[in-house]
Amino acid sequence: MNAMLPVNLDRDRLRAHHRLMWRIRALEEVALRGLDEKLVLGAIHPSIGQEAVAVGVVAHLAREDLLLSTHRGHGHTLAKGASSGAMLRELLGRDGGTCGGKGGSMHIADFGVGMLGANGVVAANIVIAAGAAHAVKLRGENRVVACFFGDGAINRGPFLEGLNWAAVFGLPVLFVCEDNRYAATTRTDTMTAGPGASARARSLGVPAEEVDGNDVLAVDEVAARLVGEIRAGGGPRLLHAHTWRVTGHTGADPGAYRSEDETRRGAALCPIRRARETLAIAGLILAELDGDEAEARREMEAAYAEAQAAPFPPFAAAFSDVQDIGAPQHAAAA
Amino acid sequence: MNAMLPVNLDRDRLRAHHRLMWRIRALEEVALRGLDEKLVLGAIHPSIGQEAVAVGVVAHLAREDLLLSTHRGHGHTLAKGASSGAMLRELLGRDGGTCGGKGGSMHIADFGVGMLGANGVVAANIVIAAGAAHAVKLRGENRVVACFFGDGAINRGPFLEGLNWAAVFGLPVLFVCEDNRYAATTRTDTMTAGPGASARARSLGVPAEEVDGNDVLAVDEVAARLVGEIRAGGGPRLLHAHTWRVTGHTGADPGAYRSEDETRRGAALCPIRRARETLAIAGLILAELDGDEAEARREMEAAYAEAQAAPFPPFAAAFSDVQDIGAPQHAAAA
Amino acid sequence: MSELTYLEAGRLALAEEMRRDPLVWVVGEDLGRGGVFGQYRGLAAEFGPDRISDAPISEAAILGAAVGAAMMGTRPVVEMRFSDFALCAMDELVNQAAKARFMFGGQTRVPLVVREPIGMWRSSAAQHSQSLEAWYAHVPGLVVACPATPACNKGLLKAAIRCDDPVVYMEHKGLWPMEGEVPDDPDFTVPFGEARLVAEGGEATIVAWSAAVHVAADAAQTLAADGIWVDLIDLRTLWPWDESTVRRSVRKTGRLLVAHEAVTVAGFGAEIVATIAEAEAASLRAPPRRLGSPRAPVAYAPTAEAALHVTAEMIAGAVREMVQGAPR
Amino acid sequence: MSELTYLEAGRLALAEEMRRDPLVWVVGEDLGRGGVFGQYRGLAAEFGPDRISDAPISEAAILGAAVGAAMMGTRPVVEMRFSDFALCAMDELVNQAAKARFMFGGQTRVPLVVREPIGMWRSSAAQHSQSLEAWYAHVPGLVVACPATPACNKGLLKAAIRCDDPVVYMEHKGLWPMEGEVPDDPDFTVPFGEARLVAEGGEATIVAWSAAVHVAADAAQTLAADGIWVDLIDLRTLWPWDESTVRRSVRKTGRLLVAHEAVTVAGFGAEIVATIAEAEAASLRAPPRRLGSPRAPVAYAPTAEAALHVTAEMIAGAVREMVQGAPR
Ligand SMILES: Cc1ncc(C[n+]2csc(CCOP(=O)(O)OP(=O)(O)O)c2C)c(N)n1
Ligand SMILES: Cc1ncc(C[n+]2csc(CCOP(=O)(O)OP(=O)(O)O)c2C)c(N)n1
Ligand SMILES: [Mg+2]
Ligand SMILES: [Mg+2]
Repeated sequence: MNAMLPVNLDRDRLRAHHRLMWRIRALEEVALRGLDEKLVLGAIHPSIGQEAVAVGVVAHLAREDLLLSTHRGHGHTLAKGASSGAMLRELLGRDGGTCGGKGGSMHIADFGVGMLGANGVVAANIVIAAGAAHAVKLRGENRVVACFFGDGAINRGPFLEGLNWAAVFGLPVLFVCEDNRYAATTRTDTMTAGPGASARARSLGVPAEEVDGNDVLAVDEVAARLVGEIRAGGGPRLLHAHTWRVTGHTGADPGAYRSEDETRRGAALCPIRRARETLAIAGLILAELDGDEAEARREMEAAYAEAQAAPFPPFAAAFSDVQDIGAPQHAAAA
Repeated sequence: MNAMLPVNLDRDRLRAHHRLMWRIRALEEVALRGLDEKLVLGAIHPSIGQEAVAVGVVAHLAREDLLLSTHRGHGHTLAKGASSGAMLRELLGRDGGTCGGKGGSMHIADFGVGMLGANGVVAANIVIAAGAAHAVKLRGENRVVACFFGDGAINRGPFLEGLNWAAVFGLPVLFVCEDNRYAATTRTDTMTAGPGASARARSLGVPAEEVDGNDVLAVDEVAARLVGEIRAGGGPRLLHAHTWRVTGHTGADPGAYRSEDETRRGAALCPIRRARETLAIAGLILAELDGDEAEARREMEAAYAEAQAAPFPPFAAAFSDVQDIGAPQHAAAA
Repeated sequence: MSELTYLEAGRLALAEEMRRDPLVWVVGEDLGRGGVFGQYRGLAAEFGPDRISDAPISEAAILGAAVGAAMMGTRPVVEMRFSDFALCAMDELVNQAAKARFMFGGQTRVPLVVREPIGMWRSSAAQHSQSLEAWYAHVPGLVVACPATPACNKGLLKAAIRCDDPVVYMEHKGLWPMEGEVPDDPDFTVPFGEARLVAEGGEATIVAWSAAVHVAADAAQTLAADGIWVDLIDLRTLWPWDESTVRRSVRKTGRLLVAHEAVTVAGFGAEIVATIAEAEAASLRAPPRRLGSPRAPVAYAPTAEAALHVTAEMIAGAVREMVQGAPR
Repeated sequence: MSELTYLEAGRLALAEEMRRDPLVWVVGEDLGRGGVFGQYRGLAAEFGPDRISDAPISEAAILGAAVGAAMMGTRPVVEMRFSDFALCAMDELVNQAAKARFMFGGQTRVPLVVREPIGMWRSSAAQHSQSLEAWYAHVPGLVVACPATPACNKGLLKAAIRCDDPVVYMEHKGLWPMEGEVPDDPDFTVPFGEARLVAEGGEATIVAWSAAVHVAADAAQTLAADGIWVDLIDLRTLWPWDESTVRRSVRKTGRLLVAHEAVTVAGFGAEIVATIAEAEAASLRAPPRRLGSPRAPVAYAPTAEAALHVTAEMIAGAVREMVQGAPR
């Protein structure tokens, strides 16, 4: 660890990032326990180790800005302002979840805070994000759309189609490639040709930057610049953030396909630990920083307990929100 | 026209190109007449003006090499060695057509000469070509696959997926982007962001070159190099050929969306005229070169007449070649 | 009332809705020059290139972007050119557009219209001729419309644009030049799920939609000349479909024939026949029947293409057999 | 005979066919580590990474490349992970794989197998739960298989790999751990279009496939306890489907119930009921019936997911009503 402090360190800002990263991690650790306890029902994809990307980017989004995510979307969602209570209710499939229990982890969304949905189909959110930005432009609004996806997603066609679209129409989208070097069990460098996300983006007319995605201040800084350029009408940008997922691909995956060495080095990159060390050097007392963790854990434990107390959605929820005309008819509840 | 001769001009080779370009043009001019005469049935997409790309590239393919094409595939097909007679029968929807009259212009194919099909879906051939090359590699064969597509096709997802695939697996494919500046009625530069096909290819790990696609010798030369690299096991390459379609998008399209100026300048680029001028400077007598045209026209007129005499496929053809098990059952011919 | 073609009726519907609601916009390839069939001719001049927007050849992005734009409160109309090309955007249509409202628990709506011209037309061969309306009827969240006349093309397209859920809107390529009376009222819409009675008679019920309605109408005329009068029902929308009108007719006639251009196997005719067999078994005086395409791709050669057509003769013949109790 | 799970039976089938024919190869995401459900575990070690090939997350390229490789004489088996993701490759499957043989006039064949795991499974929600087998049955050129048991998963997968036409091969995710006796004979295959009689009885015919077969088998047991004996037919393949076995049974029982997990509307049950209504009207002693999912996306919450399930009680209840002539 370099004992030097970043010039112009904004201690309060980093402290806020530290808190938010802890909230994300605590939420996901509770969710993983929920999986063990068979209260979280479907697959979940934790972003433990990747929190800095969500936090550093979303720091530059206002509430009216928009965000689209992937299967690995808890961090983005919480950072955008969703309530941990509603999120955990959603993961437990309960009434009062962000999607009324109908979506679960993979479709978590909170339109009230501009979080337009996680997505179960890799790269599908890229073209949808372009479209959300298209509407922003058509309506003459001043909003930025952030679209997160993984390094595996850049091998799907919608990556090309969505970036080209955003560039052709000059749309306000920040594409964020969270490059954790793996797509499920596959090392992405074995299945990805060429120099990677940034080069692909540039070839599609989208200026791109790379960043150490485990350094929340670095992410914060470059995101500031890119979001600023987008807000100034510069069209889309791509941020290629190098990071590492500490857990397996899903909550059920031990991640045994990664070498011990790789796993050890990855864990050492922990963005929360890095933020903590910087804050300590900057003079914060560790007990206070421990307090951030403790507070986050308290919040999530309470949310988890409260979610368990919430009822499952009623039978009729299966048939609502499908469509107005031609909605499913069903016999009275069984 | 530059009166200088290319160094090391191979007169015989250029003469052969001249002949083949005339055969392509004559075939398509006859096909256009067939459209007027309501003998050619479906839409056709002439490649008039673009003949040099087909001829210069296919000159480097052996019979056992493979080729996949688009809706604008007559030139590639004839260059690969299909018979003009079978092609015109196909365009007229007759028995004895390359596809027995079942495919027509948009699905013209001659597997006997390694021409694996035109395709009615833009960019769909790109992934299929990658797969044909995948089979070549799996079987340890020594074949090159050439895959032609337009400048509009680089905005579809399969362009990214197919090039990445070919590069990841190190497959012997020459991707050829025939850039005629339009996709149907749309100027592609208005709908394509970034620096274009070559840059996109390079970002996907596919080395690329650009060429004046109306200069058959230039195409010939760069194709020689690229095909050589591919045959040497170098993996895929992309050739970005700048050209111009003289006709409308389809036989029925007057092309009125293009400016007069653009049309005039495009027509001046005629690759056949350029080859002819070079040959004349190199000492060939014009009457001989006129003979190439006349001979080509004679061939195609004869093929056209012969195609008209061929019967339509029988009623039962509608039900054959569907599938072995679960094939359609039909009442006896109506 | 004005005499318009099916194509012009669609264009007028779109123009009227665009005038009415500034949030309606259209996106697809070549629209600035009128679209591949001229359905958009002149609209770019009136509404400008942002609202009649060209698109790259990126079907997945066209539809996917429309999903995002619809979720953000605009009302995109998407042109797919040939319904066959919508297969390049099937994730966007079926996994995204159709499910977003539900899977996000009602937080959003996806008011988009996907125009997907269907049908066999002038030797267009296997990749430009399909009619996959049955697929969409099978997908929760989608509305499916298949107009058969100029008036319906105006009224249904307007209803589709006003609908808050995604609508798959399937015009038939063979009907573009068809002329007919079209109401001038800018608030004329055709409600989804209400069939149109094309002909009335007591001896059999023919159900059809899209171009097959006109083939069936020819058959009905032939039959009438023979003294066999039928109910001919133009379903107009497949989801929702007008089950009660069909059932009422079958209760009267006791005989049901469904005719469509799509492949018979697992076509939407199966849904109608199955529904009637379940619900109106007691009314049926003859086994119900379906006429559709054999399960074969569409060939280029006219002889082979024609082998897949459901003809007026086939329809009339089938009805005659049903009425006369002839063995099949 | 060996006792194997449905998953192991599929893996064994693949291994045997790969040993038998060096032109068989497999491609999909994560296969080198066994695939998402472990269906490929150990195969990379035996066959190497060229024949058990990883793939980028490029569904269109996976399927499209398989089309090209199949046309060039290899026999690719493609893994789509969840059938829902096949929607990202629908052009490649429906416009290319299914049509190439026909539209090129028989010059080529596309002997590929697409494995598309289907079905509701452990709160997988709207994008990981679909059963779209009816779509594929509607597409000329495709064969559609939906195995319900370990033995069928072995025999049908082997038949699929040996088939010279594209096969959509739909395993049910809920069946992976199911155990059963599986023939050891490496030439054991299950022919397409031959149904399996699961239970025999004279009072009604139940037709099902995939996981619904087991739900129906439970129902058949309940019914048997009440003295109601039914024919339970496991269709095994939907295209071709064994019409003659179903008709023979219906001629005997006079009653038909089709049960499937997919959405009822325009599901394949409609095809079966329609066919029987057309062809066996005289044999039917009660109106035929279908049980399937309401037309709604699949929810995450177990209460709402369960609301879409066809249960053994529903099947038994429907048969009882049919047998006792109760009003619906
Ligand atoms: C189209 C599609 N193909 C495959 C999958 C299965 N899948 C879910 S996540 C995943 C890996 C994604 O990798 P990456 O994009 O790098 O994101 P990460 O999981 O690393 O965050 C895969 C293959 C899917 N959901 N959608
Ligand atoms: C997926 C798909 N979208 C749209 C079309 C309609 N279409 C046929 S050719 C064409 C233009 C193609 O342009 P380009 O790739 O530049 O090839 P060119 O016609 O110029 O040779 C279009 C849009 C299609 N066939 N397939
Ligand atoms: Mg990753
Ligand atoms: Mg072009």
